[in-house]
Amino acid sequence: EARAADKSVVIYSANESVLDELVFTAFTKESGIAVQPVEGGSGVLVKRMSSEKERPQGDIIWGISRSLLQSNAALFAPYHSKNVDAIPVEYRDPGDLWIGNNLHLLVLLQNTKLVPEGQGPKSWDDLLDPKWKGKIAFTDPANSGSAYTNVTLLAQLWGNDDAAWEKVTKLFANMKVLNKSSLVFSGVGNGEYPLGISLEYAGYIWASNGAPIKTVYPSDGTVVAMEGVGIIKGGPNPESAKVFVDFINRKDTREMIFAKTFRRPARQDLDFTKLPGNMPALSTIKLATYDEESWTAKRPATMAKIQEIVEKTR
Amino acid sequence: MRRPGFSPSFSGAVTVLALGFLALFLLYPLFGIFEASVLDPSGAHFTANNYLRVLARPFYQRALGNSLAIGAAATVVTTMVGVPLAFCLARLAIPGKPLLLALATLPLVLPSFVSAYALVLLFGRAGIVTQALRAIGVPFDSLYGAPGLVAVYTLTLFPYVVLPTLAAFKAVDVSVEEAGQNLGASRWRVWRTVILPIVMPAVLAGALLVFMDTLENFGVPFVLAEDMPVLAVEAWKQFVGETGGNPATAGVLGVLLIICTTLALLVQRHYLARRRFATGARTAPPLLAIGPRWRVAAIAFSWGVVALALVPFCAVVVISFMRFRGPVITTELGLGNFIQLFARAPGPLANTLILAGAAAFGGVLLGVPIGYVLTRTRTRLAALLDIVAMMPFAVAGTVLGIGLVIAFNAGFLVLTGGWLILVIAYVVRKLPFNVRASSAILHQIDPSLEEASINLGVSPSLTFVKLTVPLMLGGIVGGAVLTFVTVASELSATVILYSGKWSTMTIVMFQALEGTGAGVASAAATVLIVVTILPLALINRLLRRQGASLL
Amino acid sequence: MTAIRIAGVSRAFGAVAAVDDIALDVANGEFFTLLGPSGCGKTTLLRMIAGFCDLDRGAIHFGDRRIDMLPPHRRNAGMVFQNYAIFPNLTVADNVAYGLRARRVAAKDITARVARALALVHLDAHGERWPYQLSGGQLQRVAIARCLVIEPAVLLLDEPLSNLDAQLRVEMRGEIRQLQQSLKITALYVTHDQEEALAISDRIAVMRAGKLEQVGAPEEIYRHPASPFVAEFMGTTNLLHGAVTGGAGAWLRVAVGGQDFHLAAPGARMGDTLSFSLRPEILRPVAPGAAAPEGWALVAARLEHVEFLGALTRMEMSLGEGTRLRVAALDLPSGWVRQSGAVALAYDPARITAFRAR
Amino acid sequence: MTAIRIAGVSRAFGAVAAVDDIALDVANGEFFTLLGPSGCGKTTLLRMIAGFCDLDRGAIHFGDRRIDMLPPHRRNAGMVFQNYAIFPNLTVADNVAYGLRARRVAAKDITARVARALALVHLDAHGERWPYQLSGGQLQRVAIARCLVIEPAVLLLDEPLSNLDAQLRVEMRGEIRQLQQSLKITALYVTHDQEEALAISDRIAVMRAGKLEQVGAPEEIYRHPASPFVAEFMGTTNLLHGAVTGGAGAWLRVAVGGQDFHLAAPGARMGDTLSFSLRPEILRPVAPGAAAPEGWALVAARLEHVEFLGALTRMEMSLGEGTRLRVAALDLPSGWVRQSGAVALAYDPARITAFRAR
Ligand SMILES: Nc1ncnc2c1ncn2[C@@H]1O[C@H](COP(=O)(O)OP(=O)(O)OP(=O)(O)O)[C@@H](O)[C@H]1O
Ligand SMILES: Nc1ncnc2c1ncn2[C@@H]1O[C@H](COP(=O)(O)OP(=O)(O)OP(=O)(O)O)[C@@H](O)[C@H]1O
Ligand SMILES: [Mg+2]
Ligand SMILES: [Mg+2]
Repeated sequence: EARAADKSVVIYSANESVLDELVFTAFTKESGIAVQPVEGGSGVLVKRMSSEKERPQGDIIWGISRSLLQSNAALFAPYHSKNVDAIPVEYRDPGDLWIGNNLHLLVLLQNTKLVPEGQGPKSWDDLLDPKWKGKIAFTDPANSGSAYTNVTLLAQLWGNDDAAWEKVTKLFANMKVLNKSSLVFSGVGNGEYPLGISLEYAGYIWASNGAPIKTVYPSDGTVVAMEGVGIIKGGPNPESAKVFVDFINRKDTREMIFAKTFRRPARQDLDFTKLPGNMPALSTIKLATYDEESWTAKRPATMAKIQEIVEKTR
Repeated sequence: MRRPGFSPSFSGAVTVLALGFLALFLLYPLFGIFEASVLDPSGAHFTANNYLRVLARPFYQRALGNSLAIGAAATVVTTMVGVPLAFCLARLAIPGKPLLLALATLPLVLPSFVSAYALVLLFGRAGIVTQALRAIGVPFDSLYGAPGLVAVYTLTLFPYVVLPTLAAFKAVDVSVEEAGQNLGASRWRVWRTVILPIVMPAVLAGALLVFMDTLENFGVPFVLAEDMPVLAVEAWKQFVGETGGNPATAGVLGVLLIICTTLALLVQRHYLARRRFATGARTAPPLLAIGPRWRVAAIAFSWGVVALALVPFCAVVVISFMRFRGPVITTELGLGNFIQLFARAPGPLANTLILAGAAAFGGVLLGVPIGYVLTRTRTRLAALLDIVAMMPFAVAGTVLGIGLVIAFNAGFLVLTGGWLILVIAYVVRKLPFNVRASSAILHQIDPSLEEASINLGVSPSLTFVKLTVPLMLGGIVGGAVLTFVTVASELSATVILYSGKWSTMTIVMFQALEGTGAGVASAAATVLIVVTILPLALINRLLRRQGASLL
Repeated sequence: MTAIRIAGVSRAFGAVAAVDDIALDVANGEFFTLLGPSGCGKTTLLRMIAGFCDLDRGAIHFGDRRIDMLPPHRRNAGMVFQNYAIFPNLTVADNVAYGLRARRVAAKDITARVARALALVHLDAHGERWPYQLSGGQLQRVAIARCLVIEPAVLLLDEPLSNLDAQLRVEMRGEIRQLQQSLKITALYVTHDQEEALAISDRIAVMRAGKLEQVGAPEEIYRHPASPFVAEFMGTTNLLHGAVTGGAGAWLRVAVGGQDFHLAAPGARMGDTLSFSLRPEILRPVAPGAAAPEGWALVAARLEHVEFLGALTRMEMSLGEGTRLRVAALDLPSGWVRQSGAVALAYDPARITAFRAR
Repeated sequence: MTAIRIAGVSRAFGAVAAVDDIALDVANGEFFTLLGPSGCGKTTLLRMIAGFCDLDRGAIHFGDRRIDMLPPHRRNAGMVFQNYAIFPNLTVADNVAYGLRARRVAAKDITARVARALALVHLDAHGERWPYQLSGGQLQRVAIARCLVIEPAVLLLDEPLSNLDAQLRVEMRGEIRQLQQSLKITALYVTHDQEEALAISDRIAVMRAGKLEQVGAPEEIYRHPASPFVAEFMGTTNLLHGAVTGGAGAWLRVAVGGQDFHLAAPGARMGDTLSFSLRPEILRPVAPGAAAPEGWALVAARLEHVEFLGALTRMEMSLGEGTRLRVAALDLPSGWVRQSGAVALAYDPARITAFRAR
């Protein structure tokens, strides 16, 4: 009976369904293990997982941010995956509780139909220009980990003092703060908003499918927002879960994922020049210094501060 | 005081059972969640500080103000559209009535996030309609903001008003109408002074549902409010925002929502308490004969409202037949979306129908007796039940879902992982439909009928089953239809409670739309529409055939 | 001019001809009563006049104006509904004020007129009550007040007093009659109380299964019923059947229950079978040995049963061969009637109405 | 054993004492009638017995069993509701079968009994009709059939015949009475028809404003009313007031309208003011010059008005000083009464009921 049960795996996935579909199909085909996906926003899924901690219902949680992985590490079972060594140490848990999969760079998206190629902002600083007032779509940090990262990145970039937060406030006054991240990239893609602050992969997907979107890496530097996978401690199908974690980090799997959905992998051994999209290698992009751990630690207070700014500028 | 036609044993049993059920599946799960709002950060002491703190914040004051203003406006407009529409459907010869009625409930089948998506495509800043309007010189900006929200609520929620009111219009005895005319009042005057007041319980029931839904709904303002603060959205973010909200604030906002809706309910109770509405109808009133010009106007109005409500719908259907490149819509036609959809959707489709059917059935089973007790008794306990039974509507589905998981994932009763917990969540959440719709119609049924039955030796509980339920049929079906349809489009509780096997169409749509699968989402919506419209049209037909002999 | 002219009016519900080719003229200011067994079409006829029931055929005029095409609220025909049709959403006073408000009567006049109407039906103190707080009879009185207060041109009253006690009924019918007279309203009145019908009507129509059976003044209908049906329906009667056994000219002898009755039946001949009506009150028990009044005839009967009805006492007598006779006496009959089984009954042959077998 | 014992029962609706401390014993198999003006609490009392109205105080027993705490459906007290309460969603036959089905009577017995009950109320052909297709009187008959068919232990009839024509009413009340007798059902009957009450009741209670005014056999109530209210309420009467001007022993002379009436009023003394009731039917016009019957007295009056009521004719006479007298005559009064203004009226002093001024 245990083996029959092991023939499936319950995956809590915060990824969008196209990616899920792609990976799950390939996984089942290869391993014979059926996937029972539970799909939802990462906040919802984490809430669900922690609500169920007395009697976990899921085996895997996949597609949630580093900070969520870290803050819920206690719910995970350690597993030293076969492919884990290909992944730089900064993208995985030292105790093997979780492993990073995708790296999202925070970028600017520009709808070139609404803002011609050359006239868009080049840097975070450019966004402060009053001419963009009401034209920049952003996600409410209360509902998006990457938005939180983004705001704190800017605070740090601009000096992490009162003047820096003053600038952040000015930026917020220029932005439309939307309730979820998909509204930003589909909004820019469909022409609702000329500019958006979003994730790298979205720009590539829309552009590669013919939308007038340009992905702009800010010249003053950006940061990597990582998301990853963890095995839920005490889940019903622990063996299948391990098989899935091995699968998801394999090089060929990552290539397949990249080709279809432009997720920049955490492992650094893919050759983007041989893959569609012409995505620049991570090493060619200017990264700003970002003290992720301390910002995660200061999160409640910082969130409150951000919230105040959002409220003040609405 | 005991009310006629009513044995305390039956009323007591229903009240206690219902309160027990709700205590177990509503209050107990919610307790843990709202507890945080009255505790200080250490969690050890009671405090009102959280409330003071939240209420002192201008942002939340504005959120509350916006929510109430939009809710009130939407309620008024929806009622003003819904009541005349119900009247047209009940009393005028409108061609294609069963179809129209089925179509009228369809806006509810479309999950609000899907219709919001479609509406943005049509009426957003870069929307097709927006641009067309601008091209011909109409200064239309976009659908975002309060007016847009009111419009969208009106066009999706009017069935809440239409269904109970329609049943109510059919339960008015024609003789009071005749008496009014006989005393020299014009038809319009009779309508205003007699008919409308008599169907008021139903109108108020519908209006209450609309008001509560607008307060609780976050799917639509999530998109269309843009960055205008709205209470439900803020509450949602505090509860399940990815960056982890503040449980105390979340609790306060949730309780605020409950307080607003409870106040609305109390106003309604107060209005109904002193009045009676039974006219002793023996048959549905006949269709009115009206002049051709009025008839054309009525037909245009009825079909016009429904057609307008179906605009996002048609958009979705059209979109589903467009070819998508990834998330990007093209102008070519194709069946690609459906092919992609059916690669995975048969399961969710069946699940949706099964779960919605089960929830509608369970909702009737639980809600109709509650509605009966609320209308026919005036005990304190019944008043409490009234408020508790209305609460699920004020609680976001996500919140209820989380509460249920915490409560029933382990311990004395383990329910998570199966279909039952979904059905329980749906039954609880949609309970107000069944309770309101049945209590509204009951106001118009003369209690002496029940007395006659009891007097003939049929126990009150059997009387309820054998006599009252058939008499209430119009209202009951209305409630069941609303439950079925809204469960089919339920997302927020489902997302917390479903397990892989029990994924629904709404989940499919949500996941697809969240990412880059708008095409698949539209296709899923189209399929859902098609499979829901059939049973709806069938029910309407059936009811109409019974119309001669039933209230 | 609000005479009512009903011409060839019919209405069928499926196979049931509820109103079947009725023609009737009611004069201006007349108090006209419809009588007939339950289900004969009285309500249907009133509803046609009020405008709530379509005509299959025929026309209705108020004066010179054809009204059957007019919308009901423009006919100015106030109706008291058989089921009252009180508005449950309005208080008693608002129910009564309803028609006045529809007529845009000034607010202060409304208050005064409503108060007067409520006083008329003895509900002065009940204006603020809700209908569900009233008894059956009180509800019926609200319906009456609501209709009378608008002083319509035509009054249609469908058993308006059925749930009132005798005293109140007499009083109310007096009030209605008086109002009707003083305002010269044409009234169509449906009642099941024959005494009431006889007491207040100018004319009466007896209906049967959708048709008019007889129309006439009260006394005429009572004393000269046109058919056995009318005779039986209008007050109690003895409807006897027998064969003509002899007699001369108009005066015949008819054998019933082994005895001979004398009566006038022009045109009947020996051997014909006749029906005839003999009212209980024209039969007088004659003291043993006393003679019948002059011109009266006698029959012998046995007392079977006495029923006390207040002012009236009814006796059931048997004639022989199973034929029963009802006899009415004012007050209690004398002791000798109650004791002795055998009684002689006197009657005036001129008061018997004979019918041809149909 | 289904005698009904009502002990100290009260019920108030707000300030209205609808039933006020009523105590009443109805014997097993008795046909008991409640009479009283509209709104006096008759329906409320029946509803208390049926179990649809809570008692504020008091207790009700059926036989030895206290039933006021029993749920209504277990009381086996069949009620005909004043507003019929016909189930609109069932056909006529199904309405009648309703109680039988609840009692799990076999299907074929149901058909037979329903058919019989419908025949009883003359609705044989109407079984398949829907309630909305019936006239008011037909609906009322369905209510009667529905109640009688279950043959309950106690019958509660709330004006069950108010919407039926006289003929049918007499027939129906006979049927009800007969069924009640043959099944030994205890019946509580509310009616507004005093004649009906007198005709079929074993005993009658007259109610007034929630209280019992008098309980007794029909003749007793009619002939010996306990109060002016009962005298006036039970049938028409002349309620006169005057001062005692003389007399001997129990027999007194009382002056009214300038004339003396002779009557018995034990305990009354010279100068007392008395009320007394003089029924219209005990006043007999005496032919000019003829003597009054032995032991009877005479008063002089003037004829003012004649009203034809069928079997009865009512005359209004004046005594002088504005006092009016109602006189009833069986059949039409003789010609001389109608012509002459002045009439001598004879009456039997023993038939006058005197009341102390209260
Ligand atoms: N729910 C109520 N609230 C207030 N008063 C009420 C209520 N029900 C009845 N009453 C009052 O109680 C009194 C008794 O009512 P009930 O119905 O018993 O009268 P009834 O004798 O049957 O009269 P009727 O002959 O007119 O039917 C009436 O004055 C009535 O107005
Ligand atoms: N909607 C209907 N469908 C079928 N038959 C009907 C309908 N309405 C009335 N009838 C029948 O028509 C006939 C006349 O009905 P109506 O109500 O006029 O009688 P009525 O003389 O007022 O009787 P009652 O004295 O009992 O009130 C009845 O036999 C009734 O059953
Ligand atoms: Mg009628
Ligand atoms: Mg009553």
